[in-house]
Amino acid sequence: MSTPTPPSNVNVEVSIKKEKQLVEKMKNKLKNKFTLDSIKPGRINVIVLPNNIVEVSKVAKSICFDQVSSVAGTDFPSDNEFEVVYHVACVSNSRYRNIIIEISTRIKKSETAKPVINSLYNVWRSCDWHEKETHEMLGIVFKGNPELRRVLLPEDWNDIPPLRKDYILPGR
Amino acid sequence: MSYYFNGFYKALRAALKALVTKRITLRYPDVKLNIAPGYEYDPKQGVGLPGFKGRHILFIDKCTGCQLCSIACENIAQCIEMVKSEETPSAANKKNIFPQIDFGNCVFCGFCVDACPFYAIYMTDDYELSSTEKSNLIFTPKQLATPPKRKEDLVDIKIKGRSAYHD
Amino acid sequence: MPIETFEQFIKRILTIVFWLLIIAPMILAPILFIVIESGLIEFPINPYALIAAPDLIMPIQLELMASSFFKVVVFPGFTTAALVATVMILFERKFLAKINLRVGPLYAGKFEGFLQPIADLFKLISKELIIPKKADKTFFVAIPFMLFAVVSALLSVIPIGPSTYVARSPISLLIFFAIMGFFPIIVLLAAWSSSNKFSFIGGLRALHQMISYEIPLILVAVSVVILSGSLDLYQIVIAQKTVWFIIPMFLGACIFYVASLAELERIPFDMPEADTEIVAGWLTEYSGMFFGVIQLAIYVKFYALSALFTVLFLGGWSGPGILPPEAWFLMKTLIVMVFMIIPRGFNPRIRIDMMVKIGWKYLILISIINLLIAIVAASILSG
Amino acid sequence: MINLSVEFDIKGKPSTLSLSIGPQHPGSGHFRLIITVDGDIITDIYPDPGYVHRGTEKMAEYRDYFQNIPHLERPIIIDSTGITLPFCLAIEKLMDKEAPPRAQYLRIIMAELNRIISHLYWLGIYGPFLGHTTMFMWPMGDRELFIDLAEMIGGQRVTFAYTIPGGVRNDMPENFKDKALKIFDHFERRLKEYDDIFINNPITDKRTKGIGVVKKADAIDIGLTGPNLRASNVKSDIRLDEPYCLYDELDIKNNIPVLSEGDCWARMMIRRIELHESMEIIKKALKRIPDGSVKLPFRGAVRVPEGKIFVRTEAARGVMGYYLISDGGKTPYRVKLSVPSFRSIPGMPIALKNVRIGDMPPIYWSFDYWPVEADK
Repeated sequence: MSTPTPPSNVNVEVSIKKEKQLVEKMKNKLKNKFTLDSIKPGRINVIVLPNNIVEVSKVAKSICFDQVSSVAGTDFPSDNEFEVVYHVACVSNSRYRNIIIEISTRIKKSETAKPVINSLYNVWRSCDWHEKETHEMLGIVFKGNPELRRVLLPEDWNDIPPLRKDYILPGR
Repeated sequence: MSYYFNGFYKALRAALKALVTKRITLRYPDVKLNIAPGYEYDPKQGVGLPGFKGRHILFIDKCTGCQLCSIACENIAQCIEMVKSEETPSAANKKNIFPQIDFGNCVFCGFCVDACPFYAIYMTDDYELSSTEKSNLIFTPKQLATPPKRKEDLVDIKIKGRSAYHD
Repeated sequence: MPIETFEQFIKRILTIVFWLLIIAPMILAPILFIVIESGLIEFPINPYALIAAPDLIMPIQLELMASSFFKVVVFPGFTTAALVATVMILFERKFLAKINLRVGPLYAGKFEGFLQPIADLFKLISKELIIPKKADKTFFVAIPFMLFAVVSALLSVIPIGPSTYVARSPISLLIFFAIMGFFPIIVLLAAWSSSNKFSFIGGLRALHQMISYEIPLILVAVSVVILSGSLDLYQIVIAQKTVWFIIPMFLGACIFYVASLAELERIPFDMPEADTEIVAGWLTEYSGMFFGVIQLAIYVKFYALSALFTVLFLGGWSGPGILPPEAWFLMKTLIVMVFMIIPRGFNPRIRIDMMVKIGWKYLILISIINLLIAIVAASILSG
Repeated sequence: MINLSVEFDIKGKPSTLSLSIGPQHPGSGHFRLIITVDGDIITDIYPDPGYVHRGTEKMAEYRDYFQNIPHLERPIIIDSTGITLPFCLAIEKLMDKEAPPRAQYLRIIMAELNRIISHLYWLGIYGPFLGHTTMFMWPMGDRELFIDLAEMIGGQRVTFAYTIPGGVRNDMPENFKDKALKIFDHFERRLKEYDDIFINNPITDKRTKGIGVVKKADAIDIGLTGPNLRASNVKSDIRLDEPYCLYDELDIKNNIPVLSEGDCWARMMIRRIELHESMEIIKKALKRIPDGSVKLPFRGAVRVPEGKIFVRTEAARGVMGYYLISDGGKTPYRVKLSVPSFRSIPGMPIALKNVRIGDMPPIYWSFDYWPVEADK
């Protein structure tokens, strides 16, 4: 059986050249409003504070990232936080089509208020339906989204948002 | 104008050609499709042998009652239950427990076959399991051990000229 | 015995009919005997004498067959048309199945599912008749019968043989189109009384379609009138002794063909019952035998328009004397019907605005050109 | 007595009628489009998904990585390789392993077969949505040929559970190549007849050209993917942009069709061409497929190291993305599916604006919207 050879470090350096350029561009415009988490071939992971997310994403859009592939919300009860990740792809520019920027942010949970984050609807219209879904699955309110309505859950859903970790599937 | 005539003429021609084309319909209960024999798994090599994933067959003399198939089915269909079976004594299986499969829940993914290290459970090409009662779909170890009936009137798909047909 | 196959179902029905036939005389015969023997009611003929001497009943039967009731209801009226239509339904299903590369009806009857129409009939009879709660019940229930009556009337003016016709009138062509004018109204009533949005849209579509396609239909018929010099369908057939009108007026026949497709709501003109758009159009709320009757009426209308095509363009019953003229007529009509079925095999549905455009813009224009052709042809034919 | 809820406005505004297309309508799936019509023109569209939501993402958190395979293919069974493949790739990437090349080729073959099966299903529904009965029966009949092919490898007719983390379940049978080439030859001929009877039919042309237009800027902006995006003049295909499964060895640059119209017709043609091109890709893959093992020696429950990854592949309907978070345990911590059907919902209000009711079914179905996939 032939075991695949792991990619050597030289190749990795070459393959993330474009990504590094893009991060440089963003850094020039934003100074230190975001922290770079990791760069892998085709993936740029940046962490931003909830307050900066609109600004960072505007810059990301101005570079080349123009289509939201997915908005993923995750519940981290151990950190008492929600994570919201926007996976934004580049579609119009063929040079950067293999790159996805992952703009992730973390919102503190609180007992009383709903978690609120600024919606990126005005930056990318494509995140509209993903935000709706995240809203009802995790209860995160996207401020600025024109219509945060119930999309997938039944109309008479009375429980807590189902993708939170403290919601246990019936029978489990 | 010629665009319309040409288009309609070609469409009409294609439709009329179909009148002399053999039909693909398989007249199922009268004839049956010739399919590959059942899916098997070779635990030594670690790969399966391609085949049809129909109902399972249990080799009583090989089954040790280790429950690995039942564990593999957990969270998938949860249709394999280990039951004590007096009808099927086996030297390899001291506790005499064998899998019993509820085909009302089974999704025929074949992961139980992949899980068995003793070549004891395979799948067959038997897909005619329907029953008017749900309880009839629960196959006891003895039922699982019986090989499926040989099918007759098997047909293959044939491609000849413009038509593909079962014959 | 549970009913599992179609044969068992038929057998069960036949058993019931058989026992009814046995039991009913056993109960009815003594009653009749008492009534007749007591002289309470005067019968023209003694029924028991009829059984003994069947030749006595023949004059009555002949008289019945000569009556206009028989003509309207049985031959050449509704029943004949319904039989032809039923054969056509079966043929259409098998034919389309062939084009679709599938089998079609197969299990009802030993040979290629030829009993399928009967199976359909039994199925439709056994279905529940659902009347929507908000429907206008009077109209909703009346529509199938109205359609039934109108298509019967439509058939009455068509002569299918030199002496086989229900009614002959010097203006029978005009009568035919006058009766056809009822259809849009009935369809709209059906749609409105169903109290369903999809029905309503379907009804409006049907109204648009029938009105815009009746004009070319009538214009072509007028050109035939110019050629034959008569509004009487009988005379039109007689006038085609020398040459069938399809030869001088091929263009007109084509327009008539297209317009009747639209009039019959057949693909590619089936917008009023476009299933993926508006469920089933004006038929949405009809179920069971109501639906069956409407469908039968639509197919009888299909027969009637094909028969009109035969009369106007294919020389009616004329043909070599090896077959009776009625057989020639029915054969020609069947061929026309087959031609009307073929487009369903390879065409998608057109859109309502395209339909209206074709109707008003092109067909009317071409049918006026056809009128000119008819005038020229008339002058040539007459000498 | 009669309530057709026609809103007549005395101020002379146009009267409108609101229609519920679905969830029980011959022209919809398990999905509702509430449309408002003014006469025959649709003025307002309100998509309402969610009738078949099952909580796939939540349920995936309770299953281990192998048990998730039969589970995750449920949302879209006619494209089951398309939806399980990125999941397997994500696990392999997190474990920093790569499946053997033969397995990668088998995955390509299976994914492209599934693309054909899915597109034929789509074409089979698109026909009756335009009122063409024959176009329902022909693709559905010919689809059987490809299902037979897929069954030879996968052992099942729709839900194969074929790709697993670390490779594929089994090798392909020996007679697969001959049978596949024979069937492809036959189907090429059939495709020409499809062209004659339906795709080049003048009425189909008239009905689909120029309606339901989604312009390039809009298509990118609202997030359309896959064939829908390629019909709007964007050459975006993950097989090309970010090759996975050794697609880069196959030189598929010319096998990705792009059309510029962005209308119903273009979305139809893209899929029609892809039917052909997918067969070409399988032929290329069958030529180049190397010998060797088909599976890494994983057994039982795999332990995936801690980490996050976003993997996307090109399924039949477009970009299938998985965001997988592992906490090192037996089961995934979070599985987020970004499915193409869900992303085509916002395309409908744009494409359906100001068209006639009759154009609603073909436009709706031209997006190849699969409600179960969108609702997850």
